[in-house]
Formats: sequence, C-alpha cells, structure tokens
Amino acid sequence: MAELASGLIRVLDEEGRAVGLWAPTIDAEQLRAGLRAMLLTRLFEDRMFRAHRQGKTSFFLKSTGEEAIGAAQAMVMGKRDMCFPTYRVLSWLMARGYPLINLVNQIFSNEKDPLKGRQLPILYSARDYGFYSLSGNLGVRFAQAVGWAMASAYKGDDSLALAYIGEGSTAEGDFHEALTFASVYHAPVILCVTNNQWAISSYAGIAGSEETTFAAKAAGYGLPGLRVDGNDFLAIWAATEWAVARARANLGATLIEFFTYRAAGHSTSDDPTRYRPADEAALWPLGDPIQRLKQHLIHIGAWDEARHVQFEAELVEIVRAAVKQGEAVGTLGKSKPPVSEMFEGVFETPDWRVREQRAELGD
Amino acid sequence: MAELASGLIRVLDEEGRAVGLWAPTIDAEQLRAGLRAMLLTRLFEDRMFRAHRQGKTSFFLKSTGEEAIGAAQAMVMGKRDMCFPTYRVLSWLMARGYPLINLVNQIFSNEKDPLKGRQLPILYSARDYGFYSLSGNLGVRFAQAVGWAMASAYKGDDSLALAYIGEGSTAEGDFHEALTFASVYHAPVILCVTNNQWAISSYAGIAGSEETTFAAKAAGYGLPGLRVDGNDFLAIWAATEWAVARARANLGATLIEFFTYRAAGHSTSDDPTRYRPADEAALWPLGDPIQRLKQHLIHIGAWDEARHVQFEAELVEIVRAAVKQGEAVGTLGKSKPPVSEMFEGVFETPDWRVREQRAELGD
Amino acid sequence: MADMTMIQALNSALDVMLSENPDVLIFGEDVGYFGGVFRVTEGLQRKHGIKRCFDTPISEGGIIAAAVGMGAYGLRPVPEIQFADYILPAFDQLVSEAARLRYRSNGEFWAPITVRAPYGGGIFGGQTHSQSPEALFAHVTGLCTVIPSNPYDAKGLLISSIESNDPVVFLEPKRIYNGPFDGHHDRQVKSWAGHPKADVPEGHYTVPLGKAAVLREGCDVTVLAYGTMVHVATAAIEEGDIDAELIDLRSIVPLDIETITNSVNRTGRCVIVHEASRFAGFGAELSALLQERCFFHLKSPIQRVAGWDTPYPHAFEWDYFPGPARVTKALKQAMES
Amino acid sequence: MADMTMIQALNSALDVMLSENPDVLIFGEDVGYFGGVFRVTEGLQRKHGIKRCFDTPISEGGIIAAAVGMGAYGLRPVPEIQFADYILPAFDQLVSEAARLRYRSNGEFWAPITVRAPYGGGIFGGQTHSQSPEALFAHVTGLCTVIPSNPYDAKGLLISSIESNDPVVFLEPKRIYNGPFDGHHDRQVKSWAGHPKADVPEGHYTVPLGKAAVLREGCDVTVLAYGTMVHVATAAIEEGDIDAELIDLRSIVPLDIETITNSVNRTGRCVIVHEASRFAGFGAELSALLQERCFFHLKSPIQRVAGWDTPYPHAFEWDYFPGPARVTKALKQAMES
Ligand SMILES: Cc1ncc(C[n+]2csc(CCOP(=O)(O)OP(=O)(O)O)c2C)c(N)n1
Ligand SMILES: Cc1ncc(C[n+]2csc(CCOP(=O)(O)OP(=O)(O)O)c2C)c(N)n1
Ligand SMILES: [Mg+2]
Ligand SMILES: [Mg+2]
Repeated sequence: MAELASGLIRVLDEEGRAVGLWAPTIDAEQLRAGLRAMLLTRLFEDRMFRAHRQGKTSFFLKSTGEEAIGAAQAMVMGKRDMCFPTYRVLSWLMARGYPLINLVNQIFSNEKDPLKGRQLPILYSARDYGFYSLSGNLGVRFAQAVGWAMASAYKGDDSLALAYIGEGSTAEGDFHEALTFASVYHAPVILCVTNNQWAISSYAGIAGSEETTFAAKAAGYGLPGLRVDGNDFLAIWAATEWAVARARANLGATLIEFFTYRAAGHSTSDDPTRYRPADEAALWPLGDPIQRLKQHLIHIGAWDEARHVQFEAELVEIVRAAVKQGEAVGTLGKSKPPVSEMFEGVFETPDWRVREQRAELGD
Repeated sequence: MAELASGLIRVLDEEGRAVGLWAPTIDAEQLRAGLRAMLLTRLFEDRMFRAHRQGKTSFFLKSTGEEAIGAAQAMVMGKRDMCFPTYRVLSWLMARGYPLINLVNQIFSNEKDPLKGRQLPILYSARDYGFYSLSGNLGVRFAQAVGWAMASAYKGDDSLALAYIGEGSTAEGDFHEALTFASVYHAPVILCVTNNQWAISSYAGIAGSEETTFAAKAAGYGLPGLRVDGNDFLAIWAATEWAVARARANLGATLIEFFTYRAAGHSTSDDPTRYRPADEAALWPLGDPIQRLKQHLIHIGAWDEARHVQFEAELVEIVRAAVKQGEAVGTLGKSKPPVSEMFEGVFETPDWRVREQRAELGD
Repeated sequence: MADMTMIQALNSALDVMLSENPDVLIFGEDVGYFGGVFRVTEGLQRKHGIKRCFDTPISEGGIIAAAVGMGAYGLRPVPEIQFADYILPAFDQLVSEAARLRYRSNGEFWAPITVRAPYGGGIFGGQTHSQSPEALFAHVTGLCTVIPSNPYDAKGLLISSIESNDPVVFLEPKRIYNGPFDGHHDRQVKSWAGHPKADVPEGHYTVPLGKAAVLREGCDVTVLAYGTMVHVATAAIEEGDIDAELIDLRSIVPLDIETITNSVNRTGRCVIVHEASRFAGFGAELSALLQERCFFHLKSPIQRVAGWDTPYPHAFEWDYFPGPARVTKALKQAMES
Repeated sequence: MADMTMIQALNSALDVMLSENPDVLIFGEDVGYFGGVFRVTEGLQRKHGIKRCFDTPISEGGIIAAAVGMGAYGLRPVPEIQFADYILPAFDQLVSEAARLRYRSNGEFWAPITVRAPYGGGIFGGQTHSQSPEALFAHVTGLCTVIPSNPYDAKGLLISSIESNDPVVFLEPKRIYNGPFDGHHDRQVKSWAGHPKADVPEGHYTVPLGKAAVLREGCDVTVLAYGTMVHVATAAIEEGDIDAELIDLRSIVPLDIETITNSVNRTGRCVIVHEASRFAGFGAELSALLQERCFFHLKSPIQRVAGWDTPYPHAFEWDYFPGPARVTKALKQAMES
C-alpha cells in the first residue's frame, strides 16, 4: 500500500502503449470523448484568456496541462455523484457536456450569466452536472464534500462525493479536518490533491513536498493513498475506478495525489517568468496529457493525424461560435443582469434591509 | 522508523526493571526528584478537587495517571526551553519547583492570584518556569509553539519549544498547521500528543485512533513519530532526550504520542460513570506511573517503603500548608484582586474606553 | 403537562424534529451517547439511534463543514458547538460558505443548517466559556442569529430555525438553561417551575423568526434586550418606578424593525441591554437604526448597557456582568432631560 | 525625493523596519521571492535575506499562529494575509489568542504582531477579493485596527503598528494602492504622482495610532471616513456646496473619540462613510457613540453611507460600491431639517 503512495501509478508509456497492472479497459469511443473534453478545455481556455486581454472579462485562469484529471474523473464518476471542484478542473464540465454558452456568459458577467453576475468569472456552479458551487477561498469545500458523502450514506443513496484541492492548499486546516472526518465516519468520498507543483509563485515544497508525497498523508488517517501520473488519462481513470469501487463497497475514502504540472501562469493576474524558468513547462517530463492520449488512440488504431486536425478545427469552431453568441449578449460592463439580482438570494426571502436598500438604490 | 510509531516504547517492565534499548541513565537523585514532582501533583490535585467540592474554587481538573509526562519532560528540557502546555500537565510546574502558593492563589482567584483573577482556575501562566499561557480553547497553541521555535532558530538561540495536545484535540486544524510548519521550516520543536484515550465522554476512536496511531501521523509530514508508554517515567525521559538531541542538532521536529489513561473524570463538571465502566481505571494495564517509578527506585535500591511513607507524609504537609496559606488570603468570592485589574492589560496602555468604563463602574 | 426547563424545551424541540423529519441530524462534541455537556441532547441517541444523533471529532471547522455539505445535499443538520466561544475555529465555514452558498450559486445550493451553541456569562466560566459573539454574526450577510430567553420561545424558535432554509446561529443563554436569572447573583437561584413561559407543549409548534415579543407595555422608555438580559431588564424595571416597555428581540437577524421603531417613536427614549462588550456590539446597530428612524421623537440619548470592553474576567464576574443596577442607572439617565 | 505610491510607501516602511530592527520578520503567501501578489514586499527578500522575508504555506491559521508564537518569544512579526477575505481561517488565532494573550497571562506574554492585509472593493474582485471586515475586528477587545488612506500615512502608520506592543490588524485599501480613487469609475485612473500625501520621506517616521486627521475643516456637517472612502467623500464634498468637515479616522481602534466628538458637537450633523455592508458595520458604533455624546447638539439624524447588506457582487461593483452620488445624497439629507 505504501508503495502506491510513494511511487507513481502510470499506464501510458512513452510510445502511448497502455502497460502494467493498472491498465484499464476503455473503449475507443470513451477515449475519444475524453480527448474531446480535454482539447475543448484547452481551446476554450486559450480563447477566453485572449478575451481577458481584450477586456471582455475581469478575470480568467487556465488549467493547461491538467485537463486529463477532470475529464477522466467526470467520465468514471456517476451522474449522481457530486464533485467539489477547484477553479482548475473545467475539463470536468466539458466532459459532462455543460453548455459552453453558460460558461461564456458567466465569464462575461453578462445579462445571461447563470450566476446572475454575483460571482467572479470561472467560479461556476452547475448542480445538474455534478459540479458544486465554487468560490475564491481555498480549502474550505474539501471537508464539505465529506459531509455530502456522509449525507449520501445516511440516506442509503449510493452516490459518492469527490473533492479536489491544490497541493498548496493542503496546508489549510480544512485538509486535515476533511481527512479526519472521512476516516472516522468511513465516508464514501474520493479526496484528490492536484499537485501541479506550483501555488502561484510557491513551489510545492512550501506545502511539504520535499519531506514526503501528498498521497503519503493518507496513511496518517488509516486511508489508502494513491500517487498517480496526472497527465496520464488512463492512469487517472484506473485509479478513480479503484477508489469508486472501494467507496461503493462501503470501504470508505481514498486520497489520490495527481502529480501534474501547471503549464500556464496562475491566472490572468500572474506572470510566471518572475519566479520560474520560462522554459520549465517545455522541459516538463511527464508530457502533455492531450498529446499522450492522442498518441495512445493512434497507437490502438482508433485515431490518426488527419482526423485530429479536422477534429480540432471543429472544436475551434464550436468555441468561436459560443464566444460570438456570448459577445452578442454582451461582455463585462457592456451587459449585466438586472440590478435587482444583486439583492436576491441573500436569504430565501429578502428581509426588510434588502428591500429598503433596493428601494434606496432606486431599483 | 515506522515501527517506533506503531509499537510502544517501554523501559520499565512489570518488576520495575529498566530494560531494552531505550533504557536511559538517570541518577537516583533525579529519579527521586521525578517521583516527588509526580506525587506532589497527585496529592495537590486531590486536595484541590476537594476544595472545589467545598466551594472554594469555581473549577478544577486532575491529571491523575498522567503525572509522569510533564514531570519527566520538565526535567529533560532545558530551563530556557518553552513548554506550550495543556491543562493536564501540572507535573511540569511541580518538577520545575513552581511555588504551590501561586497555584493555590490562582485556583482560589483571590487577591494574590498571579493572574489577577482574569483567568479560569488552572489556566496558569509561568514564563520563568518555561510554561506558556494556558487558555480554555483547545489546539490553538500547538502551532504557536512552532512559531516560538522558528523564532529561537532565527535568533541562533539554542532553546527549544515543546507543545502538548490531547488526542481528542488532534482533530482540530491547528494540529495539521503545526506539523506542516514544523516540517517545512525544520523547526526545533517537540510536538506531543497526550493520548489518555478520552476526550470528555468520547473515546480516542473519535479522533481516529481505530484507524492508526497518533504517532503514525508524523510520517505524513516526513517527521519521526514515537509512540511511548506515557506511564513509564523512564521511557518518556528517553524519548524526550532523543527528540531534544535531534532538535538541538538542527534536524528538526519530532512528534511523540504518549499512550496513557485519564484515570479521573474530565473535570469537576464531569461524571465519567455516565459514559465508561466505573472500574475501567482500575483495570488499566499500563499501571500507575507513580507506583511504577517507585517500584523501579526500590528495585535499584534507591528507595524503600518506609521512606516512601514518610516522604508522602511530608508532601501532604507541604500541600496542606500551601492551601492553608491560600485560604488565609481567601477563596473564591471571599477575596479577589482589586477591580481595577479587570481593566488592566487589555492593551499595553489603557485606551479611553477602558478608562471611561472604569470610572463608570466607580472604581 | 409539567413545566419544562430551557434544556428540556430544547431537547423536546430536537426530539420533535428528529421524529417528524428524517432529514434532521444532530451531532457535535459529546452530544451522542453522553447527551451533551449541558444535557440538551440527552436521550436522543438512545431514542433515535446513533445515525441521527452522534459524536464528532473535536474540530469545529470540520463539524460546520460537514453540516454545510449535508445541508447542500438536502439534509437539515443541527450541529452543536459546545460553547459559543469555540465557534471561532469554524468562523470561516459559517461566513464564507454557509452564509454565501445560496447567493453565489444563484440558488443551486444552500445550507439549511442550525448551529446551536450555549453562550453568555454569569456562570463563572471565565474568558472562554462566557462570551457573547452575536455581533460578529449579525454583520455577516446571509446568516440568521436567534437568541431565546425562555423555554417556550426556545423550543418554538429552535423548530423554526431547523425548518428555515437559511443558515441559523442559535445562541442559547446558558445561564438561564435551568432557571431564569435576573442578575441578583446574591439571591437564591430560581427554577423555571411555575414560570409562565415554562409551560411548553409536548408537540410541534413554532415561534416565528424576526418577531420580537413585547413583554411589558409602557410609555416612558423602551428597553431592548435578548437572552439572559431580558430577565435582568425585567428585574430592573419591576424594582423601579419607570413605566418601561420591554421588548425581547428573540432574533437579531432577522430583526423586527417595525416593533422596535414603533415603540421608540412612542416612548421617545430607549435603553439597549446586552452582555457582549459594548464597542461595536449589536447594541451599536440598534442604537444607529433607532436614531436614524426615530430621531425627531427622541427625547434623550439612546443608552447602551453592556459588558465592558475587556475580555471576560473570571473573578470579576459580577463587576463585568451588566446587572440590574446598571440597567436601572441607564433607565434613570434615559429619563433625565 | 520622488513621490511614492501606497505600495512603495508600505514597502519602504517594511524596508526601514527590517533595516533598523533585527526582530522584525516578514512572511506570508508569495511574499518572499515573488514580492507579494500586490508587490508590497518586492525586493525585501533580496535585500534582507530569506530569513527576514519568506514564503509560507497556504495556511492563514498557521501563519498567525506562528506569528503569535514568534511575538511571544520576543520578535515583531509582520505577517501578510494575501486578501483580508482570507483572514477568517485565522480568526480564532487573532481573537482568542493574539488579542487575549497579554490580559490572560497578566503581561507575561503578549503578541506584538502586525497583520497586513489588502482589503476593500472597487477592483472587480468579486465576493472574496473585495470585502471590508473591519467591524469584526473592532468588536474584539485587545485588537487594534488601522486603515491608511494615502502613502504618507500608510508608511507612518505601518511603522507605528510594527513598533506597537499590541496586536494590530493593518488593512490596506487595495483600490488606492497605485493611485487615489474618488469613486468616479468612469473617469480616467489617477496616479499618486503629485498628490501632496505621496511625498514620503525615505527614512523612519511615525504617524501615531489613534489620531484622526482633519482633512478639511467645515461648519455644516462632519464626514467620517477611512481608507478609499476618504477620497470618495472628498470628491462628493468638492462637487457640492456644503461646507463639510472631513475626518480621516486612520485607526478605528484606537479611535480618536475626542476629535470626532468635538467636530460633531460643532457641526451638529454627521455622515459616516464606509465600504463594508451597513448592518452592524463599524458605522453603527460611530453613530451610537456620537448620538450618545453629541445628542443635544445634533440637528439631524446621523447618516450612514455603506455597502448594501448583500455579499459583494461581482458584476454590480458600481451599484454596490458607495460612490460620490450616495455620499452627496447623504450630505443633502443631513442638511435637511
Ligand atoms: C484561503 C485562501 N488563502 C489564500 C488565497 C489566495 N490564493 C489564490 S490561489 C492560491 C494558490 C493556490 O495554490 P494550489 O492550492 O496549489 O492550487 P493551484 O492554483 O496550483 O491549482 C492562493 C494562495 C485564497 N484564494 N484563499
Ligand atoms: C476549541 C475547543 N473546542 C471544544 C472545547 C471543549 N472541550 C474542553 S476539554 C475537551 C476534551 C479534550 O479532550 P483531549 O484533547 O483528549 O484532552 P484531555 O481532556 O483528554 O486531556 C473539549 C471538547 C474547547 N475547550 N475548545
Ligand atoms: Mg498547485
Ligand atoms: Mg484525551
């Protein structure tokens, strides 16, 4: 067991072959769906990042290099399971087929923003897609996932909870509280650390990665810890299937560390060359998860370069269309939900303060 | 290493012999001093517990069965090291020779209370005795000890910090924060979990003891974890010496779990028979730490029953004298510091609010 | 039907809700087998089972985080924090999460949780077993804060809180758990037996959140209080000869602005009483609101009677605690000019 | 000597203190090599070394706990919390420990720490990068809360805070880090260059805590503000024809009660302006204090201009943010009757 927490679970080798004990059986259709979710995420994020430069949104952030994690897990997890995301798992929503236009409208904070302009761009909420409400504060939702899983178990419902936390954020007390509750109550939850090795400007060492792995922390709670190549779609898939089987069998929680690399800057407010070599991303050994899955698909004869080129062109078009549609509604400042929305939803029914202030604002 | 965290480090065997690799060399004088601190703690606490029944104080709490921990560590640690205590390590102060009368006056909240009546009984503060300010809230000071140690290291001062936390309180986020900082900054601190198996009415399992040991949590931070018989004065001594040597050599922190048993109720507000068998304490296998050290002293020919009886009589007298002296000053409600003390120490110099309110109260 | 203490009334409310609604769960430190350090959950685990009422690790942050997750799932968790002083490790979960979930997710998720916690002084509990943190919660948009002053209200308000779809911090004045306390600490301890508000129905009933109770009508001055201070104010009024109108707020968020404004417009004078330290305490908001709304009716400055701006000092319990004498003094000051 | 922005002034204060006092340590998330997400600590690690200015794990509770321990040891830690919104995980350390240590230990230990945190809105930061939590700290006995409004004060107040032996929460209005902002978001962005208060001495100097600054004398109405709102109030006053006296509180604890009371006794009217949501905000305490002390001089109700009682809403930045128009409206209301 300790081996699994200190080593690195990999399935895809350099040639794109699926090798070793962990190799899952996934049909080509699913693999292509995974590739699509990852590529769509990459293209969408690049497009919106440019939109930010053009002043169409106040904030944006990319998950470049980490797209395999959310994509594979969204496909392995059941439709009724709930994911407690970080801001860096857009590929989950892509794999679940969340409408691009909803993302665009939320990012533009326009009139059609599904969150009514109340939340910072990319802090989505999509209950029907198994995606819990995001917010800017780190860590706090990790232990909420355990509560959700406890509730599911209490109701005899077989749905699971899955939560993500960045390696940097594991230093918050919330991390320990989540693992303690998950362990003590044998909650059906999968707790994932996305170790992309950077926390804004701080290397993972600031959270203790030089002392041991993040997966190794599981043992201190009597839980299994798996350390997985986070750029390996198949390895993520297999590890998640393992944790799901364990949870569904009421054996309890699993901690999974996804070892990956934050290829882009932290966000639109960040310039990574200030604190790390400009070519570090290029030199990253575990490779690009999209390239690796593509290579595998080609290797098993389920894909080829020509199809990929056409495929990518199609996705670019889909993204462009969605962005155009969102721009037609309006971008930041050009369009927004009615001001009344500022006062809605504070409580289930507005109290006199909100009613008076709404009148005071002359709305 | 893992062995040390999952097993149990013991030195004293059933016959009171010091056996095994961990057997420390302690001269008889020190052993007798340790016995004195432990026995004095036991007698003092029993006496003050009765004082509470007589309404002489608002609150009291005993450390029965855990006296070896603070006593041995207070003797091993240097005079300039700082202990961040829990409310259950009075034996530290006894071993350091803290005046009994100060304890009594604080417990009676009388005019001579060294803390000026501002703090609940037993929440002592004794800087000159290496005893950090206690308070009622659990956990929070565990990570402060790491800060103290970081400061000491920064100043090139070789003094160390030592902190205690109850096994139940390890579930607080503070525990994780302390271990994370201790690990990342290689702080010269000794972090101790006193696992007395109970947290008021909750068995240690509520904090995860059924999943693994508390010492085992150290590995998740790349720190050594020692699991020690907390009723074995010599084992505590040896483990502490090990951790001190490691810290002074700048090798960093150590987590020590002291496996012991809370023989008394949680406090004067508690009746343990409501939640555990009345005879559980009597059946506790690791024995009474005082008896075990006494037996060892006798075994090495440095003690005998006659001396012990006389010794105990002397200590009873010392306690009675101190309590009498405190009663002469006054007990709860009969005597208290001047009301002006209520307004002092909020800030270094009182601001207008405190000055006005003091006048308003007519003081 | 026998009278109930506040503890029995709270226990009854929890019992009723556990019986009527399978989505109600009760948990916290020592609340299960033991029944809670103040016995509020006594017998509930035995009657409803360990899945409905259970112990938690000592981790207030974890307790509230779990409650928020359960609430978002669809349950109605009723976590207990052993002392209100120990809510602070969970403050971020309450403020940044429980209170904001509905708003930020546009109603996709919300946290219908009721966080019970004994609070307040008068028990020689010292600094960390006596504090009154209500002002910290009142400033947080999205949180309700409820404070009962008697057994009848305690049960009805607790049931309303549990049935509310908004997060509620339910503060229980521990000094009056077993009997009313009017601040005369030197007099004999009273029990709830025989008190009109101790006559508590067995079954389900509610006392609405946001409705203050006018406990005594009067025309000279309006006295606003909640929790233990309701009894202290009552004593001060009865011992004096000022015809005061006494209002028990019962919940500070939502606040019954109408009742208090109407009263002060009528009396033209107001005394606000709470245990918490004065500076930036909830009394400040009440005072500010009333001078904004009743300015032209005010005959004298609105008075605040509160704890001093010091930590809660153990040995000075009765110098710190705002007893009847301080309320009487404020009433007189309000009547001057 | 060139003008400084608020960021440069704060950086200079830290630089001066690091140079003069070996017991000063600076740490926080991304403050070391990177120099902080707002660049306030830029260059300090390079100049003073990694032992004086270093990165920490993402653990606000751990950061403040470590600071308290270091402070108790004898150092003067100056931890940074990346955004004031993220102080909440450390709220218990600040309230139950830093603020209470001196009192409960009768002066054996104390926590001379200065917790820096950017706060406030006006930057489209959304809910968790825009909040103004000062009222939560103001209610805590034993904590000081300081809020500068310009580069000169920022440096002088920060040095005073670091040299203070009491724990200080030092809130930096991030909207005016790089230039004053008067709330006219549709106008061109201003820089600090040329601003009288941007003329900042290189070396050591202090601005005392607890002394408000009267920025403009006037006899019609007193306007109380701090942080970014000082500039918004200035604009509103300049654009109107009301002879207002503008007071920048600079620190809310300790509060300069004398200056504000004298002013309101003179003008008889008062408008309080802050960004934080209104209910139980710090404006409530100011309003309560002034009606208690100036009641018989008041000609009209004390007005509060504040953020609405909703979470900070991203797209509605300028509907939520209390700009000049709302201040002007309040000034007019204060003058009526
Ligand atoms: C409680 C809290 N503290 C600090 C921040 C500021 N912050 C935003 S992102 C970030 C770095 C997070 O790093 P990591 O957890 O590794 O996630 P990643 O960005 O690498 O996905 C920090 C410090 C925050 N948002 N919330
Ligand atoms: C933050 C906090 N939460 C809860 C409490 C209430 N409380 C006091 S002692 C105690 C049990 C502590 O158990 P443990 O940590 O094992 O220490 P022990 O009493 O066994 O020495 C609890 C829950 C508290 N004092 N502080
Ligand atoms: Mg990261
Ligand atoms: Mg214990």
